[in-house]
Amino acid sequence: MKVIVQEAEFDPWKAVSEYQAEHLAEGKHGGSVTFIGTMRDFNDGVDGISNMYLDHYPGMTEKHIERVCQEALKQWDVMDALVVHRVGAIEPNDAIVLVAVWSAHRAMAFDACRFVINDLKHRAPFWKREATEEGERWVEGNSVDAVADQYSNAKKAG
Amino acid sequence: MKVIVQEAEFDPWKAVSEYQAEHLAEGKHGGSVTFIGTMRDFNDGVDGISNMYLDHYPGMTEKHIERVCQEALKQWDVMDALVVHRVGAIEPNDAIVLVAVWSAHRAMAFDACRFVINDLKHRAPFWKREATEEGERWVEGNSVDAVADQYSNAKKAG
Amino acid sequence: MKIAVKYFASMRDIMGKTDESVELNDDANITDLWAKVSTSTMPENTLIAVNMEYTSQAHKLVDGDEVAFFPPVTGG
Amino acid sequence: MKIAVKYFASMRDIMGKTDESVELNDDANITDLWAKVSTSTMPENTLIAVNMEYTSQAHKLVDGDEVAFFPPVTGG
Repeated sequence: MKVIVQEAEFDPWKAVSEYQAEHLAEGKHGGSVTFIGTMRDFNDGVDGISNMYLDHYPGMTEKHIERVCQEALKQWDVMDALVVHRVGAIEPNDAIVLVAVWSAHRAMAFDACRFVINDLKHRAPFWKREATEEGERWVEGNSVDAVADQYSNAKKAG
Repeated sequence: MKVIVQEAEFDPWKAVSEYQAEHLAEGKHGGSVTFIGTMRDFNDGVDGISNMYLDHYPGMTEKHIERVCQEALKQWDVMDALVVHRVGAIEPNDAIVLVAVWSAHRAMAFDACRFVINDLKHRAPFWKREATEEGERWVEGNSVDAVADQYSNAKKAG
Repeated sequence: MKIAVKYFASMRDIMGKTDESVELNDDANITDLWAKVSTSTMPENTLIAVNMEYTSQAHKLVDGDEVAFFPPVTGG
Repeated sequence: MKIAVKYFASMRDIMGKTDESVELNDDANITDLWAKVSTSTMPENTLIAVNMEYTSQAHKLVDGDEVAFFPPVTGG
């Protein structure tokens, strides 16, 4: 299990591919589920977001995400997990977050990956500041995604 | 949207990365969810599976998966989807299937990806033949995953 | 009418062939087709496709249809 | 006792600082700490961590604790 919080840009597919080659035993995991969050150039109806600054609480952020991953490994039949999260200045189309989990069975991989990213969105100490055409603003909670989560609960694909 | 059924080995992360660079508009999707199914060297309690042959119904397989992807694009707020599925001779640790979906919001990406891979497992005309130490055998349905799905329904992470 | 029949996976072992061409009376359905190609009952869980779409045994055939019989799928 | 206090995101703008060191009586809790650092009521939805773990206003502090105040998180 590995949690990386970094300022540097990263290629999420390269990261997950390299981690698997280094850390996963061959032929033992049946499925891996990966979530990649990418910076959009719009948010909450505001277009033309030129860039974003992601603040965090150094130390607590890593500790919190590590605990969540450990919980996921315990709660589901998950073999390994990798989380990479950017902080600092982020440009549109940059990958912000990668959550990858490996399991013998796909349903558990989906559940565990979703559990980690949901917790990360709602509990890990990160804060977004966006630069719009009208100036800078702190983003006020993941409201749009909360609505999407609710929608999802009513419409689960099984 | 693209559906590829092929005999050749493939690198799933390279495939999804290249597809995104070619087909997805920059800064418009907020999340992508990827499922990668990998060949294990055990199945249904049988160890030492040395290789596998994946039979399919040429024509119907592609047609069926394309229809399922189109359904996913319609049912959720999904922008694009990529499916790559191997057929023919497959070795342990090979990627068998890749399902990648892109959406503005993560909950929809999770639901749509899960919908596609579940249908693909239960409805797309593929058949596995495994070579074990006792000889060849046709695999009899995705029973272990059916159990895992059930488990997952009772324990949804939201 | 003429029907193209295909078998996949364990259904190939059961039938001893991969495909055949069958001559049927007009108005025949899948049940009639099966009676023509086999003296055994259709294995439980057999899946049926006509022109690459899933269907049931009651499906009425037309000249030139492609019919496939196969066991439960195991992809992914 | 001595408490290290940190502020993040919009809480920095509200407090006008990023961190400070506060001297408190023994047995003080988070509510007492807030009363010491601000004359306003704590903004609704403020999250509190002691030694990098989430906690509530009733949490009793001990010498050397690190306390952080911040708004709802927006990662991912």
